[in-house]
Amino acid sequence: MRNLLVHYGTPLGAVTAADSVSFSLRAGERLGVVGESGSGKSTLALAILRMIKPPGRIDAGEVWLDGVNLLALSDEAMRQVRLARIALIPQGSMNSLNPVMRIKDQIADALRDHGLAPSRRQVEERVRELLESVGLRPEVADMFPHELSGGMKQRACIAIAISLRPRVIIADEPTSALDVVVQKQVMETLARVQKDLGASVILVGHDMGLMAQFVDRLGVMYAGRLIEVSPVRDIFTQPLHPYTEMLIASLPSLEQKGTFRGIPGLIPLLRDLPPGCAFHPRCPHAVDRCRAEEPRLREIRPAGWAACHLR
Amino acid sequence: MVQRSRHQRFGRRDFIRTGTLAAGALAVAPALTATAQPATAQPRTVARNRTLTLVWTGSREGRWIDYELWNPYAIGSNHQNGPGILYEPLAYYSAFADKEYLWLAESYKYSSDFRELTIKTRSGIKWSDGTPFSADDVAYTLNSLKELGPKVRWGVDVQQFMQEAKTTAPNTVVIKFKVPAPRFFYFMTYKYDIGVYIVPQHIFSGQDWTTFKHFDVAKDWPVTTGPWKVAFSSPQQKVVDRRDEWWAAKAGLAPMPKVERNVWLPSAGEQQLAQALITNQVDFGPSLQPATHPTVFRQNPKIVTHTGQKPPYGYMDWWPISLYVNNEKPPFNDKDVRWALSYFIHRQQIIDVGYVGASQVAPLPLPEYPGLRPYIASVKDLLAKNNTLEFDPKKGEELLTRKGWKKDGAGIWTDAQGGKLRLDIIGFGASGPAIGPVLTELLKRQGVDASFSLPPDFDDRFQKGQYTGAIYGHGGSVNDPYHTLRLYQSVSVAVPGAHLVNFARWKNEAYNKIVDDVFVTDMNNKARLTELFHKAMEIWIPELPDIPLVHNFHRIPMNTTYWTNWPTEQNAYVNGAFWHLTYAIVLWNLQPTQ
Amino acid sequence: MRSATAALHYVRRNISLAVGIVLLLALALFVGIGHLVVDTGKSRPLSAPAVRPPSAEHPFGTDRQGRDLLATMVAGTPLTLRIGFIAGFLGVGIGSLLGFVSAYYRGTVDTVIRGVVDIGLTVPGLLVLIIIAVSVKKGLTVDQMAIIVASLAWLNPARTIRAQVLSLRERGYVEVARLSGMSGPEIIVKELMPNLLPYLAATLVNAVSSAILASVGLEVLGLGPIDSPTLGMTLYWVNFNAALINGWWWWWSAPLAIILVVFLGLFFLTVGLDEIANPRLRRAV
Amino acid sequence: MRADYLARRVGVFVLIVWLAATLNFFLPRLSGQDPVRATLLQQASLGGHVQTGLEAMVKEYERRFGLDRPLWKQYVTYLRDVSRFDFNYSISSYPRTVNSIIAEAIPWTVGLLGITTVLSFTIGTLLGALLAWPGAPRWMRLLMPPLWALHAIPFFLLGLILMYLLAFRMQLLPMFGGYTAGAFPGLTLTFVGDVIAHSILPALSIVLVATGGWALGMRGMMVTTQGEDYVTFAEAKGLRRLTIFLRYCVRNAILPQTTALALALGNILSGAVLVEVIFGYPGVGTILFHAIRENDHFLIQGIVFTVIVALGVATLILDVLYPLLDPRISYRRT
Repeated sequence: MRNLLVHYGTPLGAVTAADSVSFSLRAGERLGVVGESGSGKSTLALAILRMIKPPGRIDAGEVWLDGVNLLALSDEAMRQVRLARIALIPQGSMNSLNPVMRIKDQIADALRDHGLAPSRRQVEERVRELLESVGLRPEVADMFPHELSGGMKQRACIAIAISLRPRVIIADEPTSALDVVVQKQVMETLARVQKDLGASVILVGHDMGLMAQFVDRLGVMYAGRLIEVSPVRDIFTQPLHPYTEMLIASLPSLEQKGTFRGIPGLIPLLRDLPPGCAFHPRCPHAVDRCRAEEPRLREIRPAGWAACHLR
Repeated sequence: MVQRSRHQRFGRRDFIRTGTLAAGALAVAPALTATAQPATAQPRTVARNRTLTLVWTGSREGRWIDYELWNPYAIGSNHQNGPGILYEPLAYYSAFADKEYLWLAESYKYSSDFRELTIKTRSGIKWSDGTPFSADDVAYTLNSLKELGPKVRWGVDVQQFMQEAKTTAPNTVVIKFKVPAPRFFYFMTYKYDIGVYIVPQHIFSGQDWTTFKHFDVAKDWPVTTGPWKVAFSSPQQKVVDRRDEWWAAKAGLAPMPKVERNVWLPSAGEQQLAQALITNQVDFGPSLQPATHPTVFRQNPKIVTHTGQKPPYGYMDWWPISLYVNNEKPPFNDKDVRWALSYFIHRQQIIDVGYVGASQVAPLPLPEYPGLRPYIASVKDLLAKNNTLEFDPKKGEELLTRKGWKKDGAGIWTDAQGGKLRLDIIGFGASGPAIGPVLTELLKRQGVDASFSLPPDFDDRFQKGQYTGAIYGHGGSVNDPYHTLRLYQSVSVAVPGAHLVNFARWKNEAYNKIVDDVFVTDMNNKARLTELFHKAMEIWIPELPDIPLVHNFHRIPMNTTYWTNWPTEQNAYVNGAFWHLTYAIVLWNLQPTQ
Repeated sequence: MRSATAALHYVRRNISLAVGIVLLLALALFVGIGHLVVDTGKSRPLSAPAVRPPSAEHPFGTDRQGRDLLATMVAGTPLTLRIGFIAGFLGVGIGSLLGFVSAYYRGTVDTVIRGVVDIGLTVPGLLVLIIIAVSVKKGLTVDQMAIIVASLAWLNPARTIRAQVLSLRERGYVEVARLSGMSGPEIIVKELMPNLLPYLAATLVNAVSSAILASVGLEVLGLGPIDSPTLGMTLYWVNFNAALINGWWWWWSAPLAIILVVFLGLFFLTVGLDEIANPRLRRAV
Repeated sequence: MRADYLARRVGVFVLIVWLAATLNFFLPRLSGQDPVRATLLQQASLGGHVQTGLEAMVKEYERRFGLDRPLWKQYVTYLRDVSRFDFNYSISSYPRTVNSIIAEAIPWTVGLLGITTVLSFTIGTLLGALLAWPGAPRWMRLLMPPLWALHAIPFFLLGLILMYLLAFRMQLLPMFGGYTAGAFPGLTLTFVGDVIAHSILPALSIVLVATGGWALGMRGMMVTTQGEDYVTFAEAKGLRRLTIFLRYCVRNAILPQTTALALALGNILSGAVLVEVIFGYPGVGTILFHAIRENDHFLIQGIVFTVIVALGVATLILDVLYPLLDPRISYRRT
């Protein structure tokens, strides 16, 4: 992915939700993306799927998958790519399933719309297989979403996501609304199916603890920009960007699951970004250059990238 | 729940399928029910130029609600809506020709004290089912009315006067009265909306008159003596066809009507009526607004009225319109206040604005008909002294000022106690909206705090005296002054249990006595009647119980495309209201043009 | 100043709101300037020659009873709006009070209020209106007309506002307010009301427009204040005098045009307010 | 569980019907008007002659209709009669029964309003759905303002304008009534065509106004639905636009519309009094108008009761069937 630029048109002018975001993903790799809410991480997930809704739009950039630039594909071709090559496990699984359709129908229509229209019996069989692979009983196929628990729903979503054996799975805060035990089960399920498929995973979220356990590499986003990408171990031991540093410092402890706590200052409004480094008003180390010039993401140490003038 | 949800698979689709079916069924429902309503055979076809189609407002919101009711005595029934031409009377009276047509009766004679009436009926009359008509039918009709009293129409009127009716021979019926009743035969005679319908004893006896409908096309019901039969009846139309057997034609009393079919359509409003007249769909209809007539003439020159195509586009009704004030409520119990109001009203403006000039002022609450003209002429002297038509605000102001009224800061008349001269006028029908706003404005300009409204319960308020002012007419005399005079009678010695239609709630002992005298006077003793009328008016005019305004006109459009010889000014054989009981006379006279 | 420009900006984006405001402003201008320039006394009968088409002297023409129609429109439009506003305000006032109380307190109060509303909605409106019209023994005034219309105008607001409050009261901040010891009325006024304001405004505009509709309907049927030159009464006279077929087009086109402007204006205002209350709608216009 | 639910729903239904029936028993009597007198007087006024026996007749028929008895006795009789669906005689058209009058009018109203309601619902919902769908052709957007404008015009005003244009000026359609005056009902093509021709004007005025309403409602629901997570997820599933549109947006957005449709269908009996009155359509609306004007207690009670029952039944059916449409709603909830 290179130089992705996403704008949102608002009544008061365009807003840059993602700017010059670049990274690469290897087959079978698990990449995490963290950031505060509004930092552009969900936008990133949607952008990869080319699902940015008007008034937002992707202005520039390339998303390469197996030698194909997704952003250059026709709408129809892109539609075929979704689920078949890149699948999404949605945030807020509570509402991600159509409440008035049976689970199996929600799996079946994905199969059908990707040109796989096998017989009814084959569909049922495939559905059972998929449900089994995420650890759900076959009866679930005939149920409606409201008859399932949160964890079951999320597993159903995973079942849908893997139904066409995608190369990349984007999981957008897949566990945000679940309790710890269920969270763990779901993540285990996700890890298992990923392994079975040999797919890469982009895990979007703000739970550092979860990231630490699950991903290989971690990207940090701030104000629509990717400010650091490093192997997960490196990030926790030696963060490169001051923001990452503060982020990690704010965790109660590494072993415990935790979320962000007090970083001084406010997240800047996307439509009203400060000049220079977007983080400088909150950065304790800010120098004049930070206020004037926007830093670029560069490799600071092997496999460790950051966008900071101070490094 | 999990288990159950599996059984619902079929549900939604079934639901949608049923819904679609139901929607389809809905589409044809009106057509089907309209068909199913009267399960009778289709009536035969009658050519348009032998059909007389009329529109009448006796319907409600565009539909006949009484289409099954052909028993004219049931209270829901109304002779205006069709039954009027089916049942024949003992006699007809045309006020315009001032002529009586003895009909089922051949002759009648009162005893000298007017306590007994002997009627001879014609022979050779047959009911439509072939049964011979006889005096028994007359006696049966009258005795039943007496017995049923308030349960049926006209029952009380008969009950008040009649002791009994008895047949003394097949064609003779003798009626004994409780009190002298010199107007009983006249009462039974068809004119305007009053008259007794003679019904067949062999059909009606044993039936409950209050609920009997007398309608069955298959049985050729209703059974009547007239030349008509009901061919079809529904909320949308009543079709009455000619019967080819009619005693009166055989007897040479009247020509067989040329009209072969009468269609009564419910009224849908003035615009629809005008439209239908222009396109010759309709031959005869209820009054149009005076301003609409020229529009209709312009588009269909074949339409005429009583006065051709000239104003007032109609004939004078028996219903002169007054401004009623409640004589029981101060300050309107004061005749000077009533007279002041009269002087305040510029009647010609009401005519000019309310009726585009197409009307006529009314000095008295009587129509100026041939039979009444002598009486009206006889009170000229009284009207000269107290001109009921005079517009002279000065005189009105004088009257009020003399009684201690003063105009307040806002120019409103106020009495000594500070009470305003407030007159809340109510109205209804066509006369209310036509007159009300203009009248109110005229009174306001003279300092009367007047208002106008059209309450839905006008009749109720008016009859119970829950009003201060009202616009209403007088359904009284057409040839004999008694009927108008009695409208102001507050009590009667001569007629025990007489009703009160004294809407103005005016009371005058001397007047009451005079009207009682009129009541027992022979209708033909015109000299005596004129004398009594003058005496009554000597009281009435200075008192002015209600304030006469204008005459009412029936501006009936008549279409000469298919039919001619309509009742008009030049040819005034009868008044042209087809809803009146004399419509039969019009039907005798109409001639086809094609 | 800044907020004013912001508001202006917003209005420019919210086309419906703009259209509604422009239409109603135009009407207000018409009435306002009319009252200065035109003698509204000419809306009484006998003040002009009868049935004249528009001319320099009578720009809107005159009617059968000699009313100048321009004067009638100038005098009548505010009367019709007055009926609408009185009835609308009363209706929404009573309706929202009941709606708030019903939804906030639930339980028996709710059952009773909801029952009353449900049953009230079964009564044919015309019946109630005629019964009240009948019991007014004097000539009906414009304000009485408004109250008659208001007698039914509270039912629908009560129902819809109740539903809105029901969904709101489950929100977190209401819970927080309750836990922090705020009293019921306080929560209703401080927490619920402000959040429902755009919705209430839309409901109000809606209620005003239905009230005008009801009053015009009654008036066309002849059940209105005969004496007053309201728009509905003007249409009643149009109908009574068969102006349509007599070709007196100016007589009905003026009130019709004004009624259309009123309804369209109010309608676009509601749509605009809806967009504020429910920003998602904005997108798809 | 289901039987329980049904029993409870029916119980609530009966309670509502009873209360509403009670209210509608007392309301017409509140006006203090005497329907017998009003009817007789109105007839008399038509002819300009007030009959001698009027006062006595009023008394006689008040007794016959039981209107002279104490109110509570009348009420008890009323409840008994109503429970048997017997509404007694009509006061204003005695001796016709209320039932026969209503039976005559219902098919017309159900036909006209049933069709127009279903039609405007279908068109409106479809339009509303398309209007909210980004994939819809651009010209569809142009439909929105006229739809809105039409929706803002009251039924009867639009009816009058249409009548003037189509029936009066162009003379394309009949102005008034259920079928041509002088035509005899029969199951012939001409007659059915005639009935349909007569229904076009009133139908058009209803459809034009109501369609806008349904479209607006549907559009609002669609916009809300499109923001739902499951629609986003459906898109991420790579579904076709049409699939998402039909199965994820329309299918869900239509649910509240369906509720409204059921209520609208339940309400059709009393829904369009003015339209029916203006076009002289021989339906329940004109009868109700007539009954109210004449203060015909029994006829009012009969019609209102029928309307309440129709509405109640519609709601009941909806409540029972709704879970089929929306699996989230279970039978256990009221």
